[in-house]
This record gives sequence, structure tokens and C-alpha cells, in this order.
Amino acid sequence: MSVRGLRVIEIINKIADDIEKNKMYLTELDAAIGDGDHGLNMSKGFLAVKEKLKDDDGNNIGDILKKTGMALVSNVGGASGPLYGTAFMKAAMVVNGKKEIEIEDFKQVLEAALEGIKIRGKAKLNEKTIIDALEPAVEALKNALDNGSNAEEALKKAVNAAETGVEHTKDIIATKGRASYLGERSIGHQDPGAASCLLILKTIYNEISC
Amino acid sequence: MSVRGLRVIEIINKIADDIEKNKMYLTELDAAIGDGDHGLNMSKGFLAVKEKLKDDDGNNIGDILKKTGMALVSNVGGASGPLYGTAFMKAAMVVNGKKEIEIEDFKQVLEAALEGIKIRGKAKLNEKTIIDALEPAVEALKNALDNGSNAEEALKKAVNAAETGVEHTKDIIATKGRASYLGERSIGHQDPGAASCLLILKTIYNEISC
Amino acid sequence: MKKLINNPENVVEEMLDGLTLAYPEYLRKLDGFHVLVRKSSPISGKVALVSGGGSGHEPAHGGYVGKGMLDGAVAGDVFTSPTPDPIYEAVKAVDGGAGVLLIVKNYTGDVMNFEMAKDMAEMEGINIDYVIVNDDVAVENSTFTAGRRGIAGTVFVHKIAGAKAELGANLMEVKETAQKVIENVRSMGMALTSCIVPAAGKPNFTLEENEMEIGMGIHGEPGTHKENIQTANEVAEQLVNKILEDMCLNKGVEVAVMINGLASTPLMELYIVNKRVNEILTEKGIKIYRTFVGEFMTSLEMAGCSVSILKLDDELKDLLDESADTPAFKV
Amino acid sequence: MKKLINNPENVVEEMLDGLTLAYPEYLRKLDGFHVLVRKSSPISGKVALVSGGGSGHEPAHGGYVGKGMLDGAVAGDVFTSPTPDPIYEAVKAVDGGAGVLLIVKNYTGDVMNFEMAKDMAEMEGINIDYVIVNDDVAVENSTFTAGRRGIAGTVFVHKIAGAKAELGANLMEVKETAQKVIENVRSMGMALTSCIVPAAGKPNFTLEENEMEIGMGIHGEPGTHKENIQTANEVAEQLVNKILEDMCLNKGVEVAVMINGLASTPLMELYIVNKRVNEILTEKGIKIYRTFVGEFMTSLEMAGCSVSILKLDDELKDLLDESADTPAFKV
Ligand SMILES: Nc1ncnc2c1ncn2[C@@H]1O[C@H](COP(=O)(O)OP(=O)(O)O)[C@@H](O)[C@H]1O
Ligand SMILES: Nc1ncnc2c1ncn2[C@@H]1O[C@H](COP(=O)(O)OP(=O)(O)O)[C@@H](O)[C@H]1O
Ligand SMILES: [Mg+2]
Ligand SMILES: [Mg+2]
Ligand SMILES: [Mg+2]
Ligand SMILES: [Mg+2]
Repeated sequence: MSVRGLRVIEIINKIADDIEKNKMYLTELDAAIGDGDHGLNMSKGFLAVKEKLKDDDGNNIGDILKKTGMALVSNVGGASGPLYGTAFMKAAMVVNGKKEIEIEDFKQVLEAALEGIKIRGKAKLNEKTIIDALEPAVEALKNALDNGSNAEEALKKAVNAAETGVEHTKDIIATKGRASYLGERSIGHQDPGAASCLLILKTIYNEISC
Repeated sequence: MSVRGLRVIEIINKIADDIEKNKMYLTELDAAIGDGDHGLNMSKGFLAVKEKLKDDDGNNIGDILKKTGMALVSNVGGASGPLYGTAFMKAAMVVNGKKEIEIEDFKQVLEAALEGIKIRGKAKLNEKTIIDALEPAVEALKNALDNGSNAEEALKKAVNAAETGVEHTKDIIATKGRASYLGERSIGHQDPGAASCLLILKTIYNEISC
Repeated sequence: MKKLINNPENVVEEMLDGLTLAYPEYLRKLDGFHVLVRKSSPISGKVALVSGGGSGHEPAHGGYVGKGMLDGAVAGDVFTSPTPDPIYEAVKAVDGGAGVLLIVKNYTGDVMNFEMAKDMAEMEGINIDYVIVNDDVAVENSTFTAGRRGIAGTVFVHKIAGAKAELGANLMEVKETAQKVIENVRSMGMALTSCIVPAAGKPNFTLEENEMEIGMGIHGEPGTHKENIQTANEVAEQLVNKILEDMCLNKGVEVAVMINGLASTPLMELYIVNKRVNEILTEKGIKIYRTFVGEFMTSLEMAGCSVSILKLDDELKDLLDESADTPAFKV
Repeated sequence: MKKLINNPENVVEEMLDGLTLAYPEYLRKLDGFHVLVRKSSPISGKVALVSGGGSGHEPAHGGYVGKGMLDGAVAGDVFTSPTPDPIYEAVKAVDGGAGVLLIVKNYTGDVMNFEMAKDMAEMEGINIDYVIVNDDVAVENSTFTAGRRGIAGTVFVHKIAGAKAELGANLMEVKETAQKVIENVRSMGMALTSCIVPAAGKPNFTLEENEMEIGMGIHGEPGTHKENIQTANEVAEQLVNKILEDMCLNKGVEVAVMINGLASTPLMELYIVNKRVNEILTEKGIKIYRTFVGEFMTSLEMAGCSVSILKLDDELKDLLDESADTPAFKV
């Protein structure tokens, strides 16, 4: 595939737009098992990201992702700010200095992001968090690439895996984040963070595949 | 007519019952232009009156009225407590020591009650208060007696006059009591105190005339 | 009616018990009466201050019993003036020989019941006097009416007259100081929601989702008029302007400000109102010496607020700064 | 949504301005940040305390900035943890060389953002540490979950660790004292109504006229379960029993009690709840050393209350009695 810096910025802007469109949806998911602000938080964060990337020349993708992460950390607050922020900042490290990235780079980006979220959130799979979308996606992407899929196919599989992961969050009890206070009552509801993660992956797939 | 002490107690008990029956009605009148408690206040007061008169031997009507007034003062609070309380205590003075009273005595009782309310409340006719029921009643009673009516007829006229007075309170602005804070907005509403006064007079008439 | 109560008939009794149990170092309750007095009452040689009125305005008045404020507080039923008897009992319990000042809010019922209690105390030979607080500018002042109501400005009277008494002034002096506060304090309130008297079980007036009530009383009485709801800034302007129409405040004059929550309105909103109130006064060159934001004179669970402005001179400033130590008001 | 606000986006900024304008003798606001610090910050040689979290809990935390409590308070958006930047700014502004203790309520967001700020401060060479308050017994404690939330009991941490710092203890000692409070304080809450985040415009959960929510958080999170509404006594019993299940309180032990209103519940009702709480504890031979009834950690305009119980020893008693002078909490 090979994606250049300015295109990365475009994709991030597209993510911001999709988050904006799904603001109320994400917020409603959070209202059911959290404090009803996940969409608001994410929208606020990505608005700041857009602003921060406005004048970026696209010459260093690491820089783009770092700015994204820092804008999220500095503007979101709540749980999702440090989590997504750390994800982008960790991802930035693996592509630092690069002008363009391949699907192999993206695989590492996603791995680093997952690693960052796990460390920051002290969480693992099946705790009803972002990880339940992201980890299956990373696994699927890796498998697909190992099995010779091309970028588009591999991304499609990642999105599908994330989708299944999000569905699965309905069946499990939250043990991290605000939803964990609900105990059994969290069952039956989708995790908002997993949902926003799926949204981001979908946007990336759509942008790459079209 | 000639009414003896024990009968006075009976009548006061009947007043208490009628107040109880009209508790919500009086309260609603007060809700419209006051603080919505006139019925509750009066009911509480007359419940205490009943209790206080339970063992009275009826030998001194002045004593009966004084006990009534003191029970009202000590149990009602608000505006109506001191007003009706003073009315009964003033009335008590004019029949002190009497075992039975005639319509002439009752006229003086009513005059004294009116006087008491006016002094205690620093109020006069047309201020949208108890006085707007009581003063016309006193005047009508006096006129009727002067013109040779018998007790029943005179009381009937007093009740009618009070009724007209209560109706009239709808047309005027309150300048005393809580309703006065409403200014123009008090127009169109009956004064609750005038209404309770009419109720008392009606009960007395009904008891005397049957 | 969603309330944390047990029985509408016992709310006053239980509330006074709960308050006394919470603050036994400040208060005691008179046996058989809805009266709270300072734990150390009577204080020999000090003029004693007694206030009270209907319940439902907590922390008024029991929360203001303590050093530098009230000596006794008499609680009537919800929104109903107490009867003369408990007022009289309060007076007897707190009189330390230097006399008693009654601080009465200007409601027909309160005035008459406190007057009757005063008569009773005088017959007992107690040196007693009273002042009537009428700070609410929503009600037009006129000699032909019952006059203005007493609302949150009353707390300034408690504070300042309380300090004066604590400093050893005699009854006449304490009364004069109280009177000075009354002459210099004005308040104006608004409500976003009504409230429910426990015994009544339903609200006295209702407000639509887009309505607010201007100039309502603190007893669930409807106000002077309804309006569409406005922003906090517009509300602040409306309340302050109504007060300033009535009060001559020249440039450079110093004032104390009270932003009083009626109960359901959170502190966040009161702070926002205060911001605008502060700006308006500052723009006019009025100096804000001290501000109090909180719930001082509530109206059951009503949402809304009142603004009070007290014009200060050196004496009032000093007395305002004197220490006060009560459950609900500390300086 | 009936609120006295101007614009949902500006509520935090305007509230902090209004609070600072009301209490300039206590507070100043850091330019460009939603941070309030003591007027005299930094205080050389004193360990500084910084707390904060989402807004909507007023007077927490800005109202607790002052002598004997906090040095800095960081306000996030409504119900949203602040980001690391303002926390870091607060730390820099209050550090007087003796180090800074962060008092963090146990919410994933708060913990992560405060941790990131701590990392930033450490990189600047500031001596910094933190404690995590988790007093809410509604949430089962477990190493597998995010653990218990921090709610009203946090105010005891501010008060007592604040007193310790004021007395000149070093960072480790202040932290140990804070930790001791955390280990000995438990809280449990209930709601009669929900609340509306201004930016959201509608409530997060709803309650029918006959329902109450048990164990809800202070961020509009739904609680552990709904029940039919009960009397104040039954509510008090349920809350206290849940706390006592979790806390070993032998006969004769001394405690401090906090009856905290969530905002719309009037003081009258809180006093009534306190009466029963006091009775239950007294029946069990538990001695109540001190009680605080009021609004300490609110949840926008929610109706309801929480009960907190703090087990005391001599050190905690002394520190609780030390003077505190802040806009919203004075001892
Ligand atoms: N410890 C954690 N690790 C990973 N993800 C988490 C953790 N805690 C919460 N999350 C994610 O954060 C989401 C909530 O984000 P958001 O609503 O923005 O923050 P907050 O809970 O502070 O309001 C949850 O749906 C969950 O996916
Ligand atoms: N100054 C007054 N003189 C005579 N009657 C008055 C006066 N003030 C009030 N009232 C009467 O009292 C009635 C209200 O009584 P009530 O509701 O029991 O007391 P409150 O106003 O204290 O709640 C009014 O309807 C009016 O008739
Ligand atoms: Mg959330
Ligand atoms: Mg009334
Ligand atoms: Mg009344
Ligand atoms: Mg949040």
C-alpha cells in the first residue's frame, strides 16, 4: 500500500469526522454503563488533534502520531484521553522519522498502540475495554499478513475481528473502568471504548480500500 | 334562643368537624394566593381545641371561649393562629362567668372577635382577609336585631352577608397577609381566611337553626 | 413527593434531633419544644438573640445558633410561624439578664406570634425587644400592605447583631445595629422549580420546563410573575437591577454580597451567578468587601437562588469580620 | 434541563471565576488553566496537597483550598478527569520545596491522568507522591477490577492530611497519614433522582417516582441496583449496614460521621438521616466523635445522600480538630 504523511493526516482527519458523527451514539453507549461522555470526550480530543495537525507538513509520520497522542492526552481527560493518547504516542515511536509507511509498519503501529493501552490501563483481554476490539484486530492483521493477505484484505480481517470483539463485550462483565462498578449489570451492553476503537479501524480500512 | 355552655362546646366541636371536612378546600384556596396551609393550620388548631374542651363542665362560657382561643394560639402558628385565637379570647371576655348566652350576647361576642382580629392583624375592611367576611356579618346581625329579627333570622342574614363578603374578596387586591405579596395577581381568588370565617358562621347558624 | 423523611408529621422534630445530635458541642434542644439554644445558654450578662420562623429553610435558623450569632432558634412547622409558646420558652431559656432581641422575618404570622411571645415575656419582667427584617424587594414597600418579606438578608442580621451582642453591647445598641443592617440590606430571588410541603404532598405552584418564577417567597408562595427561563447572566442582572433600583449605592461604596441557593441549585450554578453579580457591581464602581455563596435560607427542595446586597460602613464591616462559630456559618 | 448557566461549554470556567471572585482572600486561579491554588502559594517548606477530578461535585475540590486543607485543586470538565497538563501546572504552582502529595479519587481516568502528571513533575525534579481514595463500599473490592470509587470520604483525607501538612510533616509522613485515613474511611450513597451533565442535556439514568438508586456513583453512573423508595430511617440503616459489613468497628471505637447531600436533598432531610445514623451507631456502642452534615461532594443537581464513617485514633482525632479555613470547610 504505502501511505505518505499527508495522507496519514487526511485519514486522521477522517477519523475525527467519523467520531464527530458518532458522538451521540458513543455517548449513549457510555450512558448505559458509564458516565455518558465517551462520545463527547473523543470528539473534543479529535477536534484538538485536527487543530494541531493543521499546519503539519507530513514529513514525519512519527511526529504526526505523537502530536495526535499529545493532543488527546492534553484535551480529553477521563479514561479515554490517556489511553488513546498513550496508544498514539507509543505508535509514534515505531514510525519515527518515516515519510511513508507500509502495511508492515502499520502492523507495528497497531501492536505498539495495543501495548500502550494495556500498560496505561493495567488491563488485558476480556475486561470489557478498548482492548477487546484492538487485540483481536491486531491478531487478525498479523495472521492475515503471515498468510499472505494483501493490505486491504488484512485490514478487512482486522476490522471484522474488532467487530466480533465489540459484540463479545456485550456478553462479559466489565472489570476495568467505570463500567466495572456495575458488576453483573454491565452485561448486555457494548463497551463504548471498544466501539470507538472499531470506528477508528473502520475509517482506516475505508480510507485505505477506496 | 339561649344557648348553654355544654351546647356551646357541642357547636365548637361541630365547627372543628366542618373545618376538618373542608381542610383540603381551604388549603387549596391558600395555595393559590398564599402558602397552601390554611386548612391544615385550622384543622390542627381545632383538633387541639376539641382536646382542650373535652373535660370542660360548660359552667363558664367565657372559659370555654378562652380555652378555645388559647388552644388556637398555642397550636396553629402562622397568621390564622393568633388571629382566630385573639378573636376567641376577646370574645371570652364579654361572656365571662356566663352559663348561657342569648343572641344579644352573641352579637357582642362577634363584635369583640372582630375587634380582636382588627387589632391583632392591624387590618381593616377590603384588605382581603377574615375581616371581609366577619365585619359584614357583624353589621348584618346588628341591623337584623335592631330591626326586630329573631335569632335565627338574624344569623341567617349574618351568614348571607359573610357569603357576599367572601365573594367580594375575589374582586380585591390583598393588602394584608401573605397574599399581599402577589399584588394584582391576588385578584380573582377568594381569601382563605374569609372562607374559613364563613364556614364557622355557617356551622353556628346550622346548629342554632335546627 | 420524593423525600428522605419518615413521616410528614415528624419532620421538624426529627430534623431538630438530627441537628442536635450532629452538633452537641453547639446546641441543645429544649425539652418538649421545637427550640434550639446554645449549649451554654443562658450567658450571663450577654444580650441574647432569638430568631425563628417556619421550618424548611435549613440551615436557618437552628444552624445559626452559636457563638457570634443566635442564642436561640424557634422552629415552626414547615413554612408556618411557630406559636408564641415556644418563642416564649426560648426567650426564657436564653435570657442571661441583659435582655433578649427577637429577630423576626416580616410575615404576618411571624410578626403576630413573636409579638404575642414578647408580650408574655414582658409580663415576666424580661427586658425584650424585636426587629423585623424585610429585605425582599420583590414585594413593593407600602404602608398600605403587609410590607416586604424577610428572606436571606436575615442571615446578615443574625451575623452582625450577633457579633455586636457578643462584644458586650446592651439591648438598645444591639437592636440599633440590627436595625442598621435591616435598613441596608436588600434581596431578590427567583425559582426554577417549586417545592412540596411534606404534609401537603404536592407543590404549591408549578413551573413548566421553560418557565421560571421571579420574586417568589421562601414559603412556596408564587412570585410576582413568571417568565421564560434565562441564562445565569440574565438572571443575575435581573435580580441585581431590581435591588439597585431600590437601593442607593454610589461609586466607591462597599457591600457584602450573598448568593443564596434555595436548595436544589448546585453550588456550581451559584458560583456562575456570583461571577456575573460581581461583574455588574464592579462595573458600577461598587466595592465588594465580602461574598458568601451557599445555602443560607432555603425553601425545602426548591431550585433557584436569591441575591442579597448589604451596604456596609466601618461598624458593619468590623462586625461582619468578627468570628462566628455555629454549625452552618463560621467566620 | 433547567439550570442557572450561560453556556454548557463554559460552566467550569465561569464557576471557577465565580468562586475565585467570591473568595479572593483564599484563592487565585492559574491563568489559562482550570486550577485554583491558595492565594499564598507556594508556601515555602510546607508539603503541598493537590486534589481534583471532574467538575460537578462542588464545593469539591476548589472550595477546600485554604489553610489546613488543599493547596491546589484541578477541575476537569463536568464528571471528567482533568488532563495531566493542568495537574502538572497545579503541582508546579504549589510546590514550596517540601514536595507535593496528589490526592486522587479512584477512577480509571483520574488515576491515569494524575499518574501522567506525576511522571511529568518527577521529570522536573519535583518531590511528588500520590494516594488513591477508594471509600465507596457499593463497589466490591477486588484485585480483578478497577476497585472501589472515591467519593465523599475524600474530604476527610483533605482535612486530615491537610492538617498534617500544615503542622510541618514531611511528604512521607503526610502520605502515611492520608493513607491511614483512606484505610479507615468507608462511604455508601443512594440517589432519589438522576442529574444532567450540561453538555449532554439529558440524564444518564432515570428513576421512576417510586424508585431510588442504591450505590450509584457521583458521576451520574447508575448504581448497583434500584429499589422502591424507603423511609429516611430505612435508607440510613441500609447505608450504614453496608458500611459496617465492610468495616470492623468494635464497641467503644470512636468515629467521625459525614452525612453528605448530593445537591438537591435539603439539609432538613440530611439532619433526619443523621438522627437515624447516630442512633444506629450509638446502639452498637460506637462513639461519634464528630459529625458533619452538609454538601461536601455533590453530583450536579442529584437528590440523595451518602454516609461516610471514619474510624479514628488519637492522631486522627487531633488532626480532625486542627483548624481549617477554606471557603467551604472551616473547623
Ligand atoms: N483500565 C482500562 N484499560 C483499557 N480501557 C479502559 C480502561 N478503563 C476504561 N477503559 C475504556 O475507556 C472507556 C470509557 O472512556 P470514557 O467514557 O471516555 O472515560 P471515563 O470512563 O473516564 O468517562 C471504556 O468504555 C473502556 O473501553
Ligand atoms: N393582617 C391580617 N389581618 C387579618 N387577617 C389576616 C391578616 N393576615 C392574614 N390574614 C388572614 O389569614 C389567612 C391566612 O391564614 P394562614 O394560611 O393560616 O396563615 P399563613 O398566611 O401564615 O400561612 C388569610 O387568608 C387572611 O384571611
Ligand atoms: Mg465516560
Ligand atoms: Mg397560609
Ligand atoms: Mg403558613
Ligand atoms: Mg467521564
